[in-house]
Amino acid sequence: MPGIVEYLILSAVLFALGLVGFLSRRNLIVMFLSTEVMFQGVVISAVAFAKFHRQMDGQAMGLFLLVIAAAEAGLALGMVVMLYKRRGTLDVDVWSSMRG
Amino acid sequence: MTPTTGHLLYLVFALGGVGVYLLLPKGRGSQVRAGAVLGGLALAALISVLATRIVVTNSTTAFFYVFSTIAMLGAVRVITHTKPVYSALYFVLVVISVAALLVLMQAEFLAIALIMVYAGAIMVTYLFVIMLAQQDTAPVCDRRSHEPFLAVLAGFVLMAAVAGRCGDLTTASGDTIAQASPTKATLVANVPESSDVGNTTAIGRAVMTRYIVAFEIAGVLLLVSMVGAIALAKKKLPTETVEEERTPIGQIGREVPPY
Amino acid sequence: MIEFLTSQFGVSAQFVVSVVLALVVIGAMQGGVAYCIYFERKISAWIQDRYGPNRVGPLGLLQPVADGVKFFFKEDVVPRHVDKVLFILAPGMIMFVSLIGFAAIPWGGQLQLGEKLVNIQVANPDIGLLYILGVASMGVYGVVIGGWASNSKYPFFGAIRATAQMISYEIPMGLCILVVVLTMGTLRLEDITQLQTGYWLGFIPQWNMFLHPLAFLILFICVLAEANRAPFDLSEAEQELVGGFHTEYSALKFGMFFLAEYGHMITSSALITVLFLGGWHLPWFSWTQPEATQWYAVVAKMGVISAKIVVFLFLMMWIRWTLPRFRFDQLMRLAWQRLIPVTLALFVLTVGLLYFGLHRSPVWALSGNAVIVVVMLVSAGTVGKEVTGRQPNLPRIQESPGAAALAGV
Amino acid sequence: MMRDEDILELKAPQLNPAERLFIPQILDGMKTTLVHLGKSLLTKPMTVQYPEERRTVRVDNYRGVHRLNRDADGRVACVACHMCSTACPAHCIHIEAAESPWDDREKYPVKFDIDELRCIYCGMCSEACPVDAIELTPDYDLVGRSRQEMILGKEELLSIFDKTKDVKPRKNPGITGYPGTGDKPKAIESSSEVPKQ
Repeated sequence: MPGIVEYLILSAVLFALGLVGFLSRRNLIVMFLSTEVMFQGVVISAVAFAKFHRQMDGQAMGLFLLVIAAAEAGLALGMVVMLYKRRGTLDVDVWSSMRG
Repeated sequence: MTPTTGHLLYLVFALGGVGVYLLLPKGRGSQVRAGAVLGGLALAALISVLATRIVVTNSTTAFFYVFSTIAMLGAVRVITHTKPVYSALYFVLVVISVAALLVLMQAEFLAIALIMVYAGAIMVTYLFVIMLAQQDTAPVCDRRSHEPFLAVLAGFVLMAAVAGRCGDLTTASGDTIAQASPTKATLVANVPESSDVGNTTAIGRAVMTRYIVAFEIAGVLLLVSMVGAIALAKKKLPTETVEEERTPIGQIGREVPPY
Repeated sequence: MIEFLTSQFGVSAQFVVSVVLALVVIGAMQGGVAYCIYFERKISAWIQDRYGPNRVGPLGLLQPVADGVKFFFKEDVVPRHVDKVLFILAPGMIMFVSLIGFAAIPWGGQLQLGEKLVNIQVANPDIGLLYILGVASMGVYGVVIGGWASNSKYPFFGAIRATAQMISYEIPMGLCILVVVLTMGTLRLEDITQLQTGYWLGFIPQWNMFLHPLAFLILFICVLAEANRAPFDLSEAEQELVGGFHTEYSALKFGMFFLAEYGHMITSSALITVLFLGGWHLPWFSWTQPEATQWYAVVAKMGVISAKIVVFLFLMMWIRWTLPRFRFDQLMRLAWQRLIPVTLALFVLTVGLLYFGLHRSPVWALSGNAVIVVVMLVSAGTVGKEVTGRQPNLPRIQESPGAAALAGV
Repeated sequence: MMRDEDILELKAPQLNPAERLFIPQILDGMKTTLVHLGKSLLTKPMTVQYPEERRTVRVDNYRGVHRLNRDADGRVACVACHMCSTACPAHCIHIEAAESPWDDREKYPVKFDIDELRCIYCGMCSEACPVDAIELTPDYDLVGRSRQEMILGKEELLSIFDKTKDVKPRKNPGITGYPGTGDKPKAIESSSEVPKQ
């Protein structure tokens, strides 16, 4: 039986991969996908804690994580569509000119 | 000092980091093959390191390895694929394997909720947007990454911190933290593992009693984000792109005399 | 034999029954799907005063075999411009999703095996209903990926339409199912079936259909939309989009899309049957009561649920050959401006009844439904735009300047 | 000149509340289709089961496959005058004429090909024929495995005559219907006797 350490390491790997993707990719949509990968890692660790502490708090947290992810995805995609309409590209570097 | 599991994990993560670095799109000169080999090695090493700890082997263990491998490979492809559509589909794969892992942890409700919300709704919306915004050739932002080395370094530092902590944990005799230090939460919302109360009922009770305020706030959050998204989508924005000069229709192609 | 397996290999009787049932159901479904196509053609022919397929075998009954052989041996064209991996993946995906939805359907109550009672169900998870919903929500991927990978105009339109349609109709569908879940208080489909086996006034079966007819109707509409059936088959619309998402497909891949549609129909019919028509329950027939656990009772129950599924399949085909297709804005307006408000009202009604403990009382539920229908009628008559008519966002028709401009040149 | 009062403005009729619900309309339509379904199950549909059943066609004016008539001696009745190929709007008749071996006519066709795929079955050829040698038969199931096969030659057209002469007797056999005694063909000389259609 895998213990909590295995689940935690898996969740950390997913989180780190999401982080790397978020930092390195330049496509807005892929960046948001990377944050979703990070969410998956967090869900795994929350549920793993719930299982090994034998209570439901972690699963409730997982549920709220889902809510946050859904809200974030809705807004983020709305913004991505808006940005794409303006500039015709999904490249984040195009938007770095906002720094002035 | 004898090498502990923690030290081994540092090595494994370093290897994996190099692999991911090589796999990240860097325009011309990406060493995809070398990256794939290194990443695969790191994965195999990670599994074998973890396997040394596992005492009881049963179907749960096997499923854990299968689905965690799929999840990690899928996540790597999400961040390294040059086509956003494939990234999104690989992410669906990650979601499904994570859901399977949740089932292994007896969190069936959350597993199905994950599939319904992520795979059923969020990713379909992502695909929708990706399709609307697709271009004929892969744009440069998909083919070149942004500071891949620093990004991988940041990821490695994170993993190293986790590995150090997990390395400590592995030296502890007990497998579960719960036995070592029961938290306050454990005492308050204690649900015995083998009860006749199903997972759905248990999570419902937790959400409706202990987390009722958070639950309501989550509902409000969803409502707000829905309103925000509609407001964003409704707004008509002037496009800044310059219309490219079009050849008048009559000048395209060859003049064809009437029949 | 089951005793042998359980004693020798340590597997539970439920496991053996599940495996056998999975094989039987998938096999039966393949055949059923093939004959669905036959009956679709027959029914369309009868409605149009024709004979339908009658050449292959007696009454054309071997037509599905001939079709299958044709699908196998036709040339499998993969156009050069497609995204190969996804193009090949899409039909498999849609087929897979349409097949695995079966696992949670209770086919025949419980069976007495020696000392134990086993469920005639591949799996009876705590979350059976959610499992089916989750699988159904994955169904859109095959369509979307197929349409996108074809890299061609019409399939792409089909895919875009399919996404918007599926996401929109999942909301009223989920709300209708929630109404049932609130009334029954469980997500296990077997329990939902067993809870519907009583009688009101001693003779009306306690099927949810008589408790929430509006939810039943709306769920049926949403199921039509989810299965891409006429009048909601906008993603394949032959007349506008050639074949929609499967325009570029041929031979076996096209056949898989075709079979998946019927598989989806069968699963959805089974779901509606379990939720609203009492599953395997037939009133006053002692073999189909939950207490009957003999093997012949199980067979009778399977027959009853199959008959109910067939009724729904016939209804779907009948509707397909009667009603014309919606326009896309009508489709969207129907979902967002009509079905979602109504189902939300139903949901609130059910929650209210649940609060007062009246959720199983047909008088209260039916009068609540009646109030909602009246409000819907009044609001449809006074406010809001009708579902039909000209699209409101189109520009006003103006006299074409074309002729004058040409004359000026 | 169009006046303003001539213009009728049509407005789409408004739906009443029941119609906006669509349910009565839908039920109405479904009743119609159900009635048709029941009718086809109880009675025999009108469909003609083609290879076993055949439509009854009017023999005298149905325009099917062509035939080339024979005269009373069994010779081809055609005199290779090219009238039919001239009249043919689809240019599907090809005739090669040669000097007749018989003394009752000057020419006869050594080759008489009709491209049945090109033909539009208008019947102009038989209208044009001065000796009523080419006619359209009531045969409508003409099939072939290749385009070449669908170009019927003289022998095929004559054999079609042999097959169909009982169903549809030859029109005006008197025109070229002499016994082969070497008599001058009267009918050709007095072509005004040929009934005009």
